Amino acid sequence: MALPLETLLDTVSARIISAADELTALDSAIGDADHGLNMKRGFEAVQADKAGIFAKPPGEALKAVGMTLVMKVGGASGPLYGTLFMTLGKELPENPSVADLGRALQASVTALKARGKADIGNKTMLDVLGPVAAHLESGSASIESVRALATESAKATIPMKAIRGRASFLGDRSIGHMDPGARSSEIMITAVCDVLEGKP
Amino acid sequence: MALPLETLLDTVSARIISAADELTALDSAIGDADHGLNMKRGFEAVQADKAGIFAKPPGEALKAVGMTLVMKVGGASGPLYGTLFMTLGKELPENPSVADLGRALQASVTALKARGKADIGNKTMLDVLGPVAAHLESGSASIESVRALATESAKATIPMKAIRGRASFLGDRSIGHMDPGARSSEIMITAVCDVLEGKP
Amino acid sequence: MTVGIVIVSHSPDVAKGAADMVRQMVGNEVPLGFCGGNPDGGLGTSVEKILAAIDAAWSEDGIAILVDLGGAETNSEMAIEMLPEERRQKIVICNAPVVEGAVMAATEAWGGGSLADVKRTAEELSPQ
Amino acid sequence: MTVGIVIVSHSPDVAKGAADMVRQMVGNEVPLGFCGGNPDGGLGTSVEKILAAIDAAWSEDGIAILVDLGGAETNSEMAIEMLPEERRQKIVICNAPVVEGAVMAATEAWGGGSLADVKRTAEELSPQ
Ligand SMILES: Nc1ncnc2c1ncn2[C@@H]1O[C@H](COP(=O)(O)OP(=O)(O)O)[C@@H](O)[C@H]1O
Ligand SMILES: Nc1ncnc2c1ncn2[C@@H]1O[C@H](COP(=O)(O)OP(=O)(O)O)[C@@H](O)[C@H]1O
Ligand SMILES: [Mg+2]
Ligand SMILES: [Mg+2]
Ligand SMILES: [Mg+2]
Ligand SMILES: [Mg+2]
Repeated sequence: MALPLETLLDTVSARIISAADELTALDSAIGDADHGLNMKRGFEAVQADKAGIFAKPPGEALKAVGMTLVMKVGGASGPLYGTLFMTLGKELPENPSVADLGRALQASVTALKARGKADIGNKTMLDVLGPVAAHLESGSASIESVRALATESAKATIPMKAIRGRASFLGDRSIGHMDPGARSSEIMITAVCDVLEGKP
Repeated sequence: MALPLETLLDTVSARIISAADELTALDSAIGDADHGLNMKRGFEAVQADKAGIFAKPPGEALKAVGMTLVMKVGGASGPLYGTLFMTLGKELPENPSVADLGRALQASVTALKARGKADIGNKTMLDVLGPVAAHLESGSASIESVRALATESAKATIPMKAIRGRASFLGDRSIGHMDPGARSSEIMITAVCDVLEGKP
Repeated sequence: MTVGIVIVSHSPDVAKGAADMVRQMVGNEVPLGFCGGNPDGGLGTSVEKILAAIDAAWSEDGIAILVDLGGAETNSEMAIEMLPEERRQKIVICNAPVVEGAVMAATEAWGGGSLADVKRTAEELSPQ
Repeated sequence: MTVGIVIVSHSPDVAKGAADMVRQMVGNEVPLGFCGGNPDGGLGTSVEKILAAIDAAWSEDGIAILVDLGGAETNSEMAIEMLPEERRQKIVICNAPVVEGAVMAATEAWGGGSLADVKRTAEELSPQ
């Protein structure tokens, strides 16, 4: 399928920007209360840069989004989501199949693990991105199942103990709260599902 | 002997204050270039406080000098020299013999070791104060021999490797420089010798 | 139970910045004091300022002090000794880096950790 | 041989104060760069500022970067990867506290230590 990149990016940006307070509140419970601010700064910069970004071919456009996030987010999530978009830009073919999407997201997850020195189960964005990538790769994914998995995976970070990121400073006290990065990943994946389903 | 406390303190203060640049230069080679500034600040405060200090009996006056140094010096040398003067104030009898001076200085050295978690041979003021205290206690001390020992002991810190204080950050590179605190101790002891010999 | 945190740096800027980082992490729920600079305001530490910072952060559950280099520790020890015995026994100096340790210690204090917990957290979790 | 030192903190004040402490210890003989704050100036770090600090401290003998918490390290790693290969291989991030490590690292650099010496000194001598 041909990805409606611009609509995707607009929707992801809008959803993240309007969820800023929620994301910051989640980060306030187990971190430094800036995840929403950081992500908002990043996606506002992406929006401000849209003309430049979409002057490029799709792969390069995604890389440019990643670079903007790297430069503007200002928190650990900047290089992490930046790496995600840059890897997608490198890995996605022109008209990707669902399996292609899965492979590209899986490659991003691998790069993100290296960037964060983190793994699945550490109570991070990886706990949403990892399962979704695996599910897409499995070949049995529907928009509905992806959306459900993203939501479920974000929720599944609540009982986890944080091993990476600021929340790890809390040790056992990080248990009982959703990871802010897991939630922002859920929001982005949901936004993509909605667009692909034609309801942005 | 009755100690001419006020003359002693004036002379020590004057000598330290006029050696400030030299002490700072020594600290610049193996530290943070503030020992002279610190000691000057401390002894200027002592001088400013003289009326209050000498309204007290000798022991209390010495303790007050120590407290002023503690509050005003602003470097590690503040609590260290402060402890020295406070211990002298506690330990010195009214009309001390040379042996009494030795015992009181030895007690100060013990307190100073605890305060600095340091020992003789670490390239600090202790490498002057320690030998001088032991020499005074030995019973064979003359003003001449004390003065010579102080000078010699300060010089003997040159080949030492610093184990305590900022100079220890330099490791082997601290070798070849006189310890600033050893030099300020030498200056104070020399000043005391000069006063007791009647040449301030 | 909320232990208080005191930050003692040679630099007033470091002390203030570390305090900002602590506040960002734990808000105003953890008692916090900080100071830096010698009595003239230059780089160094001041027993008087340390005593004021301890006072500002005072908690009956205890105070964990974070210091940077040599003189900050010596001056903090001196300050503690000048306090009355019932305060003295409730204060510890952490063997931890001043900035990272302050954030860690404050996070543990915010979670309700005891003084021993706070000290251990700062000393264990801080980068070496 | 003089290795350059770069200080990266979440707080611009911490970065500036740590740089002051370094300067007090080693004067202007050690190349030094420092930065703190996210792209808006709030607490956080910025790849752009880190790149500028590396540039300011650049030495062909190498650069040792001191960071405080998580994001400072991740953003510093990202910054390094954006540099050309011949620069990248001359930069290390020290596993040491930002303030104490910067003073130690700079002292070793001032004494002529190699990049490996500087890194080791910061990592060994810093309080844990
Ligand atoms: N080392 C890491 N590996 C993977 N994800 C991480 C790591 N550190 C943080 N994160 C993710 O980033 C989120 C926090 O992002 P943000 O608050 O913007 O940055 P910061 O932690 O620097 O303030 C966390 O909720 C987590 O999902
Ligand atoms: N832990 C210590 N034990 C004994 N003496 C010390 C210690 N630390 C520093 N000194 C002495 O103090 C001197 C430095 O004093 P000063 O420069 O005023 O303080 P700072 O080191 O805090 O800048 C050193 O030269 C040394 O003689
Ligand atoms: Mg955050
Ligand atoms: Mg942050
Ligand atoms: Mg000094
Ligand atoms: Mg000093």
